[in-house]
Amino acid sequence: MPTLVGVFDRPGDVAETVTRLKGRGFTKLEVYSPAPFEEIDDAVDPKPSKVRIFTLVGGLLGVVAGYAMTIWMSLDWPIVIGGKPFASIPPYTVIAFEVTILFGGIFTLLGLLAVGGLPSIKLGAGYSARFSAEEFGLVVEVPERDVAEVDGLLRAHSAKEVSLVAS
Amino acid sequence: MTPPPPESVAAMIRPTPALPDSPTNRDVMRVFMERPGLGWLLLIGLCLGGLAGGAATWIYQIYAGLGIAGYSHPIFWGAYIVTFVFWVGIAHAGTLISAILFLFRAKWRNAINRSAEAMTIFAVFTAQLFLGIHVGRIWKAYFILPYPNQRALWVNFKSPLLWDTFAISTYTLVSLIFFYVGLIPDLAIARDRTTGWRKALYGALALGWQGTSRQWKAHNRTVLHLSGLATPLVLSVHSVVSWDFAMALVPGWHATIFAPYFVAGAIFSGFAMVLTVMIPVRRIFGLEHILTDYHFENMCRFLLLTSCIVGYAYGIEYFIAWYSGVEAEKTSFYLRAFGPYWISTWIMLIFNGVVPHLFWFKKLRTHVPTIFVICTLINIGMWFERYVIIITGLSREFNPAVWGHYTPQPAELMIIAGSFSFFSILFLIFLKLFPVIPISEVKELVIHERAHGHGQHAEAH
Amino acid sequence: MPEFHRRDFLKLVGASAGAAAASGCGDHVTKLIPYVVQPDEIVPGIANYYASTCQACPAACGLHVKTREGRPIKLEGNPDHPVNKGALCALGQASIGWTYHPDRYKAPRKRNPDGTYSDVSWDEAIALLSGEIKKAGGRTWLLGGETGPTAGRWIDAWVTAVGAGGRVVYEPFAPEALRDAVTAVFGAPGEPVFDLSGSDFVIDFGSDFLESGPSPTEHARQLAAARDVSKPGAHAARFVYVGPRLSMTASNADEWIAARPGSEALVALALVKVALGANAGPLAGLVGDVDLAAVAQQADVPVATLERVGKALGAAKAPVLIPPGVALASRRAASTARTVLLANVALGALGKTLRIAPPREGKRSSYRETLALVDAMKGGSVGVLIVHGSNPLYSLPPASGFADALAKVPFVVSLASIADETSERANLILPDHAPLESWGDAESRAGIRGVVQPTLRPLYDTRAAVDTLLDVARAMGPDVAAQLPEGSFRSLVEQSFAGTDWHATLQNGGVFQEAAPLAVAVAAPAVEVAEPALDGDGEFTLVAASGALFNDGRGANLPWLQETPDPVTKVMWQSFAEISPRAAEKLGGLEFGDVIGVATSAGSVELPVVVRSGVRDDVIAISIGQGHTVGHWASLADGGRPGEKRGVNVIELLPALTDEAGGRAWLLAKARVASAGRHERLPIAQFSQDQRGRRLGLAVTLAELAGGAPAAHGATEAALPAVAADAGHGESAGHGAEGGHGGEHGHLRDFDAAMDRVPGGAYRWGMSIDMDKCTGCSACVVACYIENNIGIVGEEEVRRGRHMAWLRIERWVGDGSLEGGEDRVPIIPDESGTTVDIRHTAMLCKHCGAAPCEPVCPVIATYHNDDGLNGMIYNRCIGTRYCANNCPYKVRKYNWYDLALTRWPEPMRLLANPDVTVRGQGVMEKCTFCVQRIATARQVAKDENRSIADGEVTTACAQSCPTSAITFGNLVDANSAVAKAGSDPVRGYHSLHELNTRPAVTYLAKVKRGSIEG
Amino acid sequence: MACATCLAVGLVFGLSGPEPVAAQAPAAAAPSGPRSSQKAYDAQAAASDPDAPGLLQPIPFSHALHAGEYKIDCMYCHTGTDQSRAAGVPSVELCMGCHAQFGGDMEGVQTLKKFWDEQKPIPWLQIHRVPEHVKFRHNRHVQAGVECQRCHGPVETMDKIHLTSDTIWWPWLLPSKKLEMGWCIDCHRQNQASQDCLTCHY
Repeated sequence: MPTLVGVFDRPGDVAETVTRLKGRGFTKLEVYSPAPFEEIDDAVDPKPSKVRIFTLVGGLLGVVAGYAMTIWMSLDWPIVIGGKPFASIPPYTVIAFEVTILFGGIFTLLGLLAVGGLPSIKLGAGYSARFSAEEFGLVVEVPERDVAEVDGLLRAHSAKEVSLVAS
Repeated sequence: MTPPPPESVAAMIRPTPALPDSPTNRDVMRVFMERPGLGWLLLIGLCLGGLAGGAATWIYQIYAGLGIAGYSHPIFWGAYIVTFVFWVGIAHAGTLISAILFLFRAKWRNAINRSAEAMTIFAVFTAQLFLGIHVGRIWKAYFILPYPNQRALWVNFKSPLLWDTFAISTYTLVSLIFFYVGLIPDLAIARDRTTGWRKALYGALALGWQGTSRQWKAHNRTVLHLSGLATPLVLSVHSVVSWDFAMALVPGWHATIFAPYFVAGAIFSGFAMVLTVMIPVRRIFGLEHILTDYHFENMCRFLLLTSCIVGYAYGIEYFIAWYSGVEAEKTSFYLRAFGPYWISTWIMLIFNGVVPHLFWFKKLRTHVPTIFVICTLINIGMWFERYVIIITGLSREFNPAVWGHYTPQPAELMIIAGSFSFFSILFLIFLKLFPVIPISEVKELVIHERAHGHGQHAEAH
Repeated sequence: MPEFHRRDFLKLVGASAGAAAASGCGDHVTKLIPYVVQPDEIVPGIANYYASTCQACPAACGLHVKTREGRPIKLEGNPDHPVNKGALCALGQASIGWTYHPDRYKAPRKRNPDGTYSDVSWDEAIALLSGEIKKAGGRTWLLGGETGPTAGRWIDAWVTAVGAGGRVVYEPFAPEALRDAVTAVFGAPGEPVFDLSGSDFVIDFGSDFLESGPSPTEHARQLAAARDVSKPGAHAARFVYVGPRLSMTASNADEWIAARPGSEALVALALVKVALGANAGPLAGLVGDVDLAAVAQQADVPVATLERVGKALGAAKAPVLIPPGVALASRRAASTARTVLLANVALGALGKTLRIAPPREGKRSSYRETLALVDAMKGGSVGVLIVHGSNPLYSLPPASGFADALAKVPFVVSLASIADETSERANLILPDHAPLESWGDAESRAGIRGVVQPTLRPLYDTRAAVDTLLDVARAMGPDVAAQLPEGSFRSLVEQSFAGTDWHATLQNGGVFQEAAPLAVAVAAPAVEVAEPALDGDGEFTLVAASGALFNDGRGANLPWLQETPDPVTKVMWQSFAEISPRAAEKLGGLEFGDVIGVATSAGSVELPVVVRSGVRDDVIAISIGQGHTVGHWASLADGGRPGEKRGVNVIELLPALTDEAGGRAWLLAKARVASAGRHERLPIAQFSQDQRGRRLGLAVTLAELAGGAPAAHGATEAALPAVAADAGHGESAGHGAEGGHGGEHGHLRDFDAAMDRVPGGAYRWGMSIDMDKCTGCSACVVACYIENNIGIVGEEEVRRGRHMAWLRIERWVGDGSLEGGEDRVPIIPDESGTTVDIRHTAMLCKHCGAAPCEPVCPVIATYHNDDGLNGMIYNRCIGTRYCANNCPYKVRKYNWYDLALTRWPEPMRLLANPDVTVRGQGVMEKCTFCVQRIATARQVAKDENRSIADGEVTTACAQSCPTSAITFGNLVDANSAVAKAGSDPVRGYHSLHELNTRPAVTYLAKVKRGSIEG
Repeated sequence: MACATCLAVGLVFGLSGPEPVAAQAPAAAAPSGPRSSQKAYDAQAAASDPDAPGLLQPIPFSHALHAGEYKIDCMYCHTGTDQSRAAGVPSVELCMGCHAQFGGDMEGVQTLKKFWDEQKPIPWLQIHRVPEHVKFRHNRHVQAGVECQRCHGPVETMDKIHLTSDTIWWPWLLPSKKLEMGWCIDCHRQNQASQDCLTCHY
């Protein structure tokens, strides 16, 4: 299936084009953008990103791991220290807190890699260095017959250029 | 719609023209793409010398024993722990700027947060060096890790030093993640514009980032969550570092104000260090238009705020000592100001509590050389603050029979100088390897501006 | 390349981070070396004890020498010996060092014409010496220290047999004035024995009997018994010290009368006049013409004081007055001694607190004879001089000209076992065995004869002194040999105990039947009291104080004595001059450590100054003992500068004059003092003697003691945690682990933090320290050093406060004030008041129940075990030193360098106690309540499956303490000595109680008896 | 370094008697007595086999022969093991007690006699060793009825003493080899023996 690549200057236009294209049923599209713009991302995929779940899972795992480690290790070989109980909770809370954040951070990174599809070796179709400069690239896969229509549509939304990438 | 004629389709397929690159890309990449200048090489040489001296002294100290440092009974902690807390304190500015200010949506932080985060990581690495330098038997220091071992022996989780181990290693890891996640888009930019070993390096590090919307959405969410996690982390790490002292019953240490006092001190010295480093970098690499005086003014406001907090803490410590009616506390604090270490106490009070109040005047807040001088004084003052807390606290304790005195020895000064060299080397290498300003964040503002109202180019960001 | 230790390898590995590579190399194979012939009494790992007698000073205390695998490792007092009853002083504990001292002579040596020394065989040396003696004939002289009765008898016999010129017995600290006074007052020679235990009023005229008197350990015990307030109904004796300097002995007095030095006789007469008035018995004549005002003016003592103390002296039932000792032996020493003896008689002390024992056997020469011998040497009429058991080149004043006299003697022979100034100038050295390798006997007093038996085979090719002399005699031909017995000195000693069962004597350590005191009548001699003349000019009077640790300088080459802080000023390793603040002001605002030049008619020295108000304004006091040019640790040899003096030798400032009876005089010289304009950092152990009113060294007055209210620990403090067994202490704070975990090792147990033990646990080891009995003599400090292999760090490290003492004596002057501490100058508060209020607090690890050091250690290197001990596990410690910061008592010490005992010069390593780990570099260490002794006792108890009985285990410090101020035991056992002592409601308190560390050490406050009321 | 009891043993022979009791060394008699049994020769050969596990000792002494075959009780040679912390290493005199009469024809015994004639100790190589910071008490274990084989392995079957392996596995999947701390702790836990650090480290 042929792939059309539209080059835009303003994020607003890209967002409109994406909503329009999706409205017309062309859902296999992707936007390359040099900088983060919420309106584009929401247009492409309104659902909140799944990274949240990773962080939550990481945090909970951290709490459990923190307390489990400290209490289990203290009770495996209980040694009287400073007249304090073997497994005294207040000091262990500090460690549980730190481990929570540690696991939270690590799982968030994993979330980014998982959700963001990183690390990916091959670059996506239509990606070019200009999209890491200051221009936006809208890549949409259209059946043979709709190429012209989409091409027109892109140009209508002030796409600076539209080019066809070998499918 | 009939398909366009094949030649027009073929016409569409043409090599992307070499468009004029984004000015932001060009400016920032020029910093690390240029061949290192003579100044850079000279500085790196100097620092390598300092590092070599420090490392050699450290190895000799491991062999000969901690006796070569100035420790005496009862002062068991000295300049090494002071410098450890100093470096951990500096490390907190980076996370604060990138995390807390991100949560506050303070857009002005975009230009400065990358270098601040870099400084965080290098400061934490330097700080961790001091754990190895300060400890008596480094060849057995692995005992402090709760690793499963054949002896079925674990560690004492009630000890503040162990909280330190967890806190600082977590802090190092989360800062690294935070720094790296922020760097990925810029690495992709660099990957697309470099060749040879740099392309391989940046390509590998960028993990194939293409800036697709899915990736940006995940990236935004990640940065948001990391900021959400890093903010409490910053506050907790320096609280844990302060509990190394607050958990002890040494008069002058055993106070509940220590956690906020240390956190404010950390942010205070962290901001000062960021300014101290970024002012020359801005001057050398001509980044005035990105790192504007507006940024520096905002940071000076922050310095003013934290100076007030730290000044308050000094005052409240003396009040509580008097108010508590415990003679040991009163004597400890009285002798802190008028005892054998009065010089360092007064340096602390003046440099941290008085000098920063010059920032009330806008004229001074925007006069960069003044900012540089005041920030340097602040950092000196903060080093002495930890020096005062630790040394005077230990030297005048409960038992007057064993009051003691401490003088830093050449070995300690050499190793501390080595630590500054270590920090500078890492920062210099960072300057020549990675973008010192977050290109994608700055570009976000630039594109946003251009999209909405041509022209107010200079002022906006 | 110094010997490469395994620890160095580990450190290098750590340093070069080549840890991974290192694990590859092969295992370090050690060897198991068996005995060829295993002596039946030696079981490796189990200690043997041999009874012997200490030869460090004439007191001759009984010893139990603890040996492991055939080598002595610790000296302990012999409980059956009447003089020390199981205790031992600091010098006695450290004297074990002479056995393994690096300066020991290893074989006979001959000095070649060019001054170098070469080894020579025994036979050659004996032949050479016998030839020389034959040649010199009557011009052969012996100069030596006091020996045991048997050795003395046979040396005298040797002198006559070989036709030598004679023998002079020279002891620097011999109490000659007192001996002469006894002969004069009682008409017959005898040894005056002052028994303080029965006394209720003790006046010490500067004899410092707790430091270097005739029997310091015995007198300490007796003084403590006389003043013991813990026993109900015991009368608390009053103790007044008359002397120019507040010495360690004076620090334990109730009142200090700072009389001008030399005026002691006058003060004594004045007191007797007030006390007895007309009926002053033998002193009636003298007392008659005593005018109180004149005495007050001449002795610089207020008249009111004389009357007040005199009246109290009159009221006393069993007073005792002790005549001046070494420091105040002036040119009128004999008459002063007579006056004080007559005062004792007048006050009825004879037969009660003073008895005259028959003289001990053995020759004792007077100082005049020594000076005569020196003149003879100068005149060239001495051909052969044999020196044994003394170091005259150091201890005789240079003014006597002994140095060039020695040069004029053609053939000097030294029988010393350790190199000292005199033996290094000898032509021939025939080394004697070390004390612990020798046979012999020693007599403390008539009838108390201790046996000296070797506890190891001699380390080197040495011979007993008497054996050497006997061999020389035999080599001189049959006629000389015939006059002397065949056998070895050992057989002579055995024969000297002929009347007793030899094996029983060996086992008990001697024969202890004290002879009955002489029935003496007072011969009322003529006594003429006059102000002693002082040589030279100058505004200060030089007082040569006799140190508690070095005695007459013999202890200076023992590292433990050098590193033990001076009991009064707490200075270590160096000499210092003590002057009063007013004198310091006059000399230009001198401060602690400023160097001054002290010049007398005989010589001049430069040394740093210690400014303290415990000295009269017109007196400058310098301790005897330092200033050696020869000897490891004694001189600067251990600092790499052999031949240079460590500190100054005060004897160089003294002219060679005697008192009117020919005894040696020490209080002789006026001194000109001037600032030398430079400063020296004096190594000091205690920065401030001002406790700032903190709860460290407390004292209760007699009224509070009588009142019974818990005076010592004040109102706010909760009652002392009932140390007795399960008295319970409110809701036990302990709570076991919530969730039972892991069935198989179900050793989770409740822990009762308040009572600091596991309920039902058998032990909580604890200690109670009675500060009223502690005299500050530091015997416990030295005992702890040797028992626990504590490292000596040397002068430079001590300057940085890095000495490793697990137990230190803190000297507090009164409750303290809030001034001071602004600068780095050590603080000695004003101690010049008439009432003395000095408290000695032994500060050691308290093994606290809620120990602040335990929760802060990240690697559980220090924890609390079920017996209440705070364990310090050296191999687990990584050296973060946080525990030391968190200990409020600062009793934890850190190994900054690898100065372990095993790195000392050979063969000192053999002294190491094999039961105690020698700590390497980088680990913390602290008092362990002698856990190795507890462990040994537990083995015995477990074998007989019973718990350790009270008193079965005692710590090295408690065992060595002359006044048994330290009691150690199991606090859980309600009727253990420590539980009873510790729960004294009035005086018992915990140090720094408001920190709630729940220590296992309970202090009993000192009793402030206040000045003497009329 | 401190508990160099094994090293220091014997270096300094402390005697309370005046002269060292040096029993007269029996003249190096010709190999007297009957020729040793073949079992003895096999044992000696096995004990001096360099390939067998364990270190080559100065004298090829076979425990299998002495303890296994002749059933000599451990305490006969290792005296003091039930009273003292250190296990007694037999003195040369103890070996000569028997071998003065027989075994002279064997090469190992001749080496023994050479040591005896020169009055020199036999430098045995230590096989079972705990680090210097551990104070292992033989007497407590012997009194508690732990038999020697528990730690030293089946000595009565060994011609050359060697460290047999007896590894325990902790629940966190880490092994602890024989004579390592974990191994001792595991045994202490099973037998309710003390786990107080001061029991072995002080």
